[in-house]
Amino acid sequence: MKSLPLFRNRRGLLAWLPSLALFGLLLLAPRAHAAAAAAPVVDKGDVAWMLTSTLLVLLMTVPGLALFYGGLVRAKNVLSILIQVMTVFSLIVVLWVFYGYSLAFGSGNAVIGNFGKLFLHGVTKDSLANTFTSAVKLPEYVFIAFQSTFAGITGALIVGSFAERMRFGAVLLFSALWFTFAYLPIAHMVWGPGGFLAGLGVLDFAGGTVVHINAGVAGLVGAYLVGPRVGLGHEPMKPHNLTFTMIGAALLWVGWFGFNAGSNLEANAGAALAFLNTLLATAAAVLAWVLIEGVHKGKSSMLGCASGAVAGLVGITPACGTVGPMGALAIGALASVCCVWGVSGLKKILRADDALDVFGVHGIGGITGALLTGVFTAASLGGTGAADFSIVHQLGIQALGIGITLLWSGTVSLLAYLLVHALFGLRVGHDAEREGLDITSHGESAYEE
Amino acid sequence: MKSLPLFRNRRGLLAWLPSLALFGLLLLAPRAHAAAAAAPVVDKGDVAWMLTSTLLVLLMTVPGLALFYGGLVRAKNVLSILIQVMTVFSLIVVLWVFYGYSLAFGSGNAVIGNFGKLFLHGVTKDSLANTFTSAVKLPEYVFIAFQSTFAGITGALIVGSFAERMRFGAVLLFSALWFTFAYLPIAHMVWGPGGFLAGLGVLDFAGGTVVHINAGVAGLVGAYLVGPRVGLGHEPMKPHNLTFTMIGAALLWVGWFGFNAGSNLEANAGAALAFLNTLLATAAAVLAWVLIEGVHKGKSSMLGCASGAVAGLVGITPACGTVGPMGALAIGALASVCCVWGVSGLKKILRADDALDVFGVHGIGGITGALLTGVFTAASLGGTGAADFSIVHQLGIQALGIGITLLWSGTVSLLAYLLVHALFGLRVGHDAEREGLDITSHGESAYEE
Amino acid sequence: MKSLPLFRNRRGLLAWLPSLALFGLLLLAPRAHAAAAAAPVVDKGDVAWMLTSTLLVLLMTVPGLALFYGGLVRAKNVLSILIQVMTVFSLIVVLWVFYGYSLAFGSGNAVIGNFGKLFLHGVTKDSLANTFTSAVKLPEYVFIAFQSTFAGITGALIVGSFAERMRFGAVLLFSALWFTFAYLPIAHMVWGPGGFLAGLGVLDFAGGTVVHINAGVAGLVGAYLVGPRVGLGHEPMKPHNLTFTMIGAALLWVGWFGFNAGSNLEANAGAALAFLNTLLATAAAVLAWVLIEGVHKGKSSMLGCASGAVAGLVGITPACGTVGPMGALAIGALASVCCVWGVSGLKKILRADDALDVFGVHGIGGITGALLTGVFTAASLGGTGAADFSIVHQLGIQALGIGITLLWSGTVSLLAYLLVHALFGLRVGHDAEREGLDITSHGESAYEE
Amino acid sequence: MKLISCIIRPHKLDDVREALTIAGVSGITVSEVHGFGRQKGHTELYRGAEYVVDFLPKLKLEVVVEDSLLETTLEAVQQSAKTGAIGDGKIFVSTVDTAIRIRTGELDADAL
Amino acid sequence: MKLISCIIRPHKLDDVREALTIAGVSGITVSEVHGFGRQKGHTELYRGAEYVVDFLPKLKLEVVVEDSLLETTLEAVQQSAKTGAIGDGKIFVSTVDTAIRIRTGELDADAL
Amino acid sequence: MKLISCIIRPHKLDDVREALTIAGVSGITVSEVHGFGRQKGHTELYRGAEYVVDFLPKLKLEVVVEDSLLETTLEAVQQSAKTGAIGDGKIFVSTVDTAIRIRTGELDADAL
Ligand SMILES: Nc1ncnc2c1ncn2[C@@H]1O[C@H](COP(=O)(O)OP(=O)(O)O)[C@@H](O)[C@H]1O
Ligand SMILES: Nc1ncnc2c1ncn2[C@@H]1O[C@H](COP(=O)(O)OP(=O)(O)O)[C@@H](O)[C@H]1O
Ligand SMILES: Nc1ncnc2c1ncn2[C@@H]1O[C@H](COP(=O)(O)OP(=O)(O)O)[C@@H](O)[C@H]1O
Repeated sequence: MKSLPLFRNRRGLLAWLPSLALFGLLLLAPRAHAAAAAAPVVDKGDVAWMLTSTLLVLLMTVPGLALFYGGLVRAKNVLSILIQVMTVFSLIVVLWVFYGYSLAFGSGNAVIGNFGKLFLHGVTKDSLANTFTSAVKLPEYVFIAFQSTFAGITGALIVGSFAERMRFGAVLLFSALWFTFAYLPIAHMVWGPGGFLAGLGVLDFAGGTVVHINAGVAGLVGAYLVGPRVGLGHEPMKPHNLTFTMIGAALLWVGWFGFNAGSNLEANAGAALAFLNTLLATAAAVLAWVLIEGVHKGKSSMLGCASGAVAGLVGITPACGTVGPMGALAIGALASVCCVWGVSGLKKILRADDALDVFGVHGIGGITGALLTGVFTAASLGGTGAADFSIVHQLGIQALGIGITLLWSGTVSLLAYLLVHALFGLRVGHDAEREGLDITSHGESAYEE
Repeated sequence: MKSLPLFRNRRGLLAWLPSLALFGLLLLAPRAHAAAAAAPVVDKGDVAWMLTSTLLVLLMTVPGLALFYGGLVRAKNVLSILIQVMTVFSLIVVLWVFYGYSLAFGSGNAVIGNFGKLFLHGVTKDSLANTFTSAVKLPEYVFIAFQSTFAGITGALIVGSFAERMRFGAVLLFSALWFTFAYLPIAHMVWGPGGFLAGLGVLDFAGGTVVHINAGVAGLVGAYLVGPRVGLGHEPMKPHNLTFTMIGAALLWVGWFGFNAGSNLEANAGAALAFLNTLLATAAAVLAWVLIEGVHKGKSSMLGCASGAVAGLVGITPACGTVGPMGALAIGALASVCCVWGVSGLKKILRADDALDVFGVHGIGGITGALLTGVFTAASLGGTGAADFSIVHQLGIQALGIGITLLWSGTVSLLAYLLVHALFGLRVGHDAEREGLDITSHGESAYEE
Repeated sequence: MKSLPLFRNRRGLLAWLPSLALFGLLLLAPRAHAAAAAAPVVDKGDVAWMLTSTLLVLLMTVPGLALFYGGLVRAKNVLSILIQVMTVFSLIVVLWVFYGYSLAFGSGNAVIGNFGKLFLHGVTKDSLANTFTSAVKLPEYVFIAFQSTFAGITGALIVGSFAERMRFGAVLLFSALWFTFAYLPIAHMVWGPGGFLAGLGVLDFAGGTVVHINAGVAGLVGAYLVGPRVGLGHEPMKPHNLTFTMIGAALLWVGWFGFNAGSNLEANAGAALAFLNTLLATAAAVLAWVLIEGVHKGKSSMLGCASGAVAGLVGITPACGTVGPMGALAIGALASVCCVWGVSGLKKILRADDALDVFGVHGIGGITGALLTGVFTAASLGGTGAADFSIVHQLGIQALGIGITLLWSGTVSLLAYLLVHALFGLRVGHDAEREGLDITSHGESAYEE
Repeated sequence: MKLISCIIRPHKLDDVREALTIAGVSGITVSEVHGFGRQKGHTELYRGAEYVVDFLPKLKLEVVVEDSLLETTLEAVQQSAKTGAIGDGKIFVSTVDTAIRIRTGELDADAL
Repeated sequence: MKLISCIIRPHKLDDVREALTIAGVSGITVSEVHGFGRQKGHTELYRGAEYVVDFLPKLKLEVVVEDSLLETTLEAVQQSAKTGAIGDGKIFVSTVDTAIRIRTGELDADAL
Repeated sequence: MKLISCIIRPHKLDDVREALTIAGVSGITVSEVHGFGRQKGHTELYRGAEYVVDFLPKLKLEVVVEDSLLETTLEAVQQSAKTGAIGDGKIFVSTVDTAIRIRTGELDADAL
């Protein structure tokens, strides 16, 4: 989503002064003026689309992401992934209505919001939230629900990095800490009223920075701190069910339309553009990954095809509202190229056991997308950028946004992991890991033998 | 859904008399008046949302419920569950347009509708159905389709109780009987024009009574009458694929937004409230179940997490339109607490082999939710209840509604099972049950060996 | 979809001349007239529904169709099916925006469109597409995205015929050829401006001809040319995971509402009728298949239940917008009857190894539906046909449409397969087929052993 | 030492394990197998295609015992695995030359 | 009595079963196994991670026959399981001391 | 010839295979089995229902070797499969009368 005008009232108030004065003068014909100036409209088409979009983001998380990840781990750990994804999502959604929404979207300073809407204080059925079209509003409950799922899925993305070895309680505690000190400020900076990064002009339509880079770096730090899985490199750790992974990838694709086109907040041509771009970038990314593997290794894999889809989706996320369809194809294909490197070349360099390639796909894909948004938004490349849009300038801004996110989220993650480690320990025991988290942490096994 | 104003015309007509008189007087300015009074509006946003909601309820049933149940049975019986869920749903949907819709929503007496719309007689593309806002209408086809899926999923819920042992033909015959003599009257009493329970003031926004308590008790009676599974207690009967169960639970969550927010019949702030409540109650219920298991047994299970989600969804169903977000969190958490007891403590007391805990989750969760609706609807607790809302009074009404449903559905179920037993027998043979219903009843097996 | 008025301007322009003249005369009161005549309206409810419909068609393809097919093959070939479905879909979507859209929906001649919108040239956020209601428009991006998924799923349907033995590269090349020379012309002839078959009066609301018959015959020709699977008749080739097949069938059902009711292009009573018809036909088809198997073979199978659902969906596709609910029930049931024969009796006659019965279900179901559309559209049978609608006459037209599609698609398929065979070969080697395509073509296996 | 291989019905596993434990057997190794014999299989039908399935799911239990325990063990299995219907399965006994416990290197009787 | 253990290719099961039936064998027990031998495996690649898979899917058939039937049975398996390519598998023969039919308690030859 | 049956921990497969290859063994057949012994199992809980799982996943390796290779092979397995904790498994040795390579019909030592 673009920086949200929801509480953007401070300077706005000044801008309204002339109108208000005029309003005084026109008190003789008040009704006509009020109608012309501001009468907020809630369109049921928007509500229908935003409710649908919200449930699509839930669909992305459970069962989508849960299956995408769950299929990739060994059979003895699949339930641990499923419960982590579902519980982290649930936890964050609850924290969201407790304090998250207020801190992310309340008007505070450039870095964080305020405590005005703790526990949704003051929000009622009649409360309205802004969209990007002035006078077009949404019931605030819709906006709260939509945004809660963004926070929820971001937390859930991280668990892929330290999969198959982290303690369940540690996952939950880390998630709460990271959500509070990394997600909320960065969301505020990018989307909140008066947010620092929004002020700089960072383009991030649907959350490439806030969601993907943010989660990617948190995962990477976790992979380092939690350490590699027992037996890595000696024992086979092949995915236990790639059909599940494919279902997951497909549901991510389907649900991502809510994520991306929903971020437009209205069911209009803007949503349609974001929608088409999301479709095309993913298709191009699938073809690109399949082609690269086919050329390089002689065989194209289904896992590559599924990974390509996710890479394309991540890549187009920040760009989907501002680039054109041909730009979307390019971004999708290039995101695949970069992520292929992210999960192979770069992975070998980093030497972290980022088990399910959260950084390789979401981190790298997110960075690629954020940068390319600064390129393909240019009108000359089919984008919707204004006449004075400068690619070089925008690239600088995008890079700054990426850098700040990497730094902020990386630092918070580091401290959060260390704290959790000090309090309870991050990892399960060696034998428990061998036997599998399903039985040792959750007391059950996924499949009848 | 709240009691539907669709055919609520009898007393309404009297109330309209003054208007009609006025109308006669105002014939000189007919256009202005007509516009103000009644011009029915169909909003495409409502249609979009209600079509989406309808397919979401289908998604809840197949693949949602089918997988939730299917994963919980042994591998030799999974196909029998899948075919039962899909066929019962199909059967009821067809009976719905034959006579169900007319009997449930036709204006008859306080207990049942009429035969006026048998085979959808008289319904055309131009027919309109009421919403809760006067003058806002839906194409009647939308309302018929939406309601048909409610009836369908309710029938499908029951099969979980007598899973793994009942004859396929018996399942179908029982479902038809139960639909006709239990579902239709109770739906009419709660939602139909002039319905008895609606008249009492029972609050049941989306079907806690009609769907969940109703199905739960039918299942429980079935579990008693059909008897326990062969080998129960001696042989392991662990779920054959908990990943499928998790997919099912997740799709139930996703689809339930159609069920709950769709019951608002319009895409407005009311739907948004129901939506947010459904999201929050489920998240809270997931956390509660996970926490209870963690504290009591030292380990939180994925099946607990998934069961918590369903418990929360069931619990919030009657309440989602009238309580506030914090009330929803409380209801979700409490539904989990009660259902944990329902599937363990109570189950041991009841000693029925309710194989997939239909009563333990849908019955108990439904009762919990119905009662708490009478609590958290109070404005003092964040709900939307009127100033004169009395918790004690409403609790009495809710309890009456629950009691009548338990009694009615229980009696009809008992008679229906006995009739089917007398005609064809309820159970498959001992050896067939041992070998598994997939091969013996359906001539196929789910998995390549 | 009915023939689309999108570019239907040539004769239309003449028809507008009088209006235009009148317009000149009325210049004195221009505003009133403009409002009455043409002001194009984009309704957000339509946009919401069409975006939802588009993602539903994606859901049908991945994971829907992929799982429906994937569960039916042996475990050693499941990934090959999944990657084929996903890659073919992606390829066609990309080709669609390159030249497909322009050739299908550009106004060219009666057989094919033009090159005016190559690479979506000239399409912007402000471009509008027509619906079936004059003056009601959609953002053109919505229409492009919606239609791209139709093309994509049609190509993906075909792979079921030559499953488990065709080379991956050959699948892709064939798909591109077939899309270009069979899908595009037939789509243009049925739905495009000035299309030949539309001109004849062929009724095909949502694509029975363009999608299902078209894909069915391409599959059948493929099954002949690629030859039977190694070991057919000697070795067991039972489905490796019928639960996946059921998930797939269920998601096809859910997604098909986007396909059928989305083809109405507006969220109004027309969509509601198509929706209800799709629900009912499928329910009837499920019951019919289950009943036929139960009576003929003594056992009703889950695969039959799932196949019935697909048969019903295919059957109702061309009819869903013009028949009544009781007609839909009849069409669903009859489609099941014909498809039971298609996958057993006819299959034995044809002696082609159409591995997943693409012709038996989509071909036969499509033909059945196309013919019955000519019957149940009659007002006397509850349909929406005009007073002068003649069943006999319409049946002739429908048969002509079917015949032309069979011939055209069959011929193009034949040539395309032969070309691919000459260039690269169609089949993998004997040993590779034995070992399974997953390992030999894609270098991976679906399940941890 | 003797190796006792028993082919039994899957649902009898718990009964047999219990009987064996009482008989004094210290370890069992179980494999899932499919058996073909007098017990008839069934026919499966997938749309048009019919498969005759002759192989039925069984479990194979392998127990190595000292010679002295042989009789009791055989008796225990026979009692606990029997239903009296065709397909109850077989017991095959053969001779084991050596047994080693990997953990300790103990041999033969000590290894069991 | 002899226990004949045959490691064969999975797709040969039906042929072998038929040949064994003709040879007069009354029962077979089959297990899914993975074999390592001369036949080379393959490499699987999951994103960046490569696994060398040396173990190939095979079936193990176990048949207990009277000594008199040994030759015919061995012949039947060899004929029916052979493709001539590396990986066709092995037959191992060993001695069984006792056979018992659980259902009836019949012994040895009567138990087969 | 001797048949060496080894029950080992699943994650030791690669180590054991390597050790066997070095020891000169030319083929191995592996089955997934479940073992019951001293090593304690665990309890699983599914909503209200509790299951005690005594059987733990193990692998059974079967290797047929010439008598001359027996000692080295046993040594190799013991070394590579050992962790020192309860549940490392067992090795059972028995005698094989005949071995046949299906592909060629070669016998005994030549067949291995
Ligand atoms: N000769 C044999 N060799 C190996 N296994 C056998 C033999 N005969 C029977 N079996 C195994 O014993 C099982 C039961 O045998 P079956 O003939 O069906 O019934 P019963 O044991 O009652 O005679 C078979 O499924 C098969 O696994
Ligand atoms: N010495 C052995 N001990 C046990 N099993 C063996 C032995 N040698 C081979 N096998 C089994 O036989 C199978 C086939 O052996 P392989 O060497 O691949 O081909 P071939 O049988 O044609 O010589 C192997 O996969 C393995 O299961
Ligand atoms: N008497 C026996 N017969 C057959 N298998 C046995 C026997 N004893 C043990 N096993 C197998 O060996 C495995 C390991 O045995 P266990 O007693 O748990 O530990 P350890 O091998 O360290 O003594 C068991 O799981 C079982 O599969």
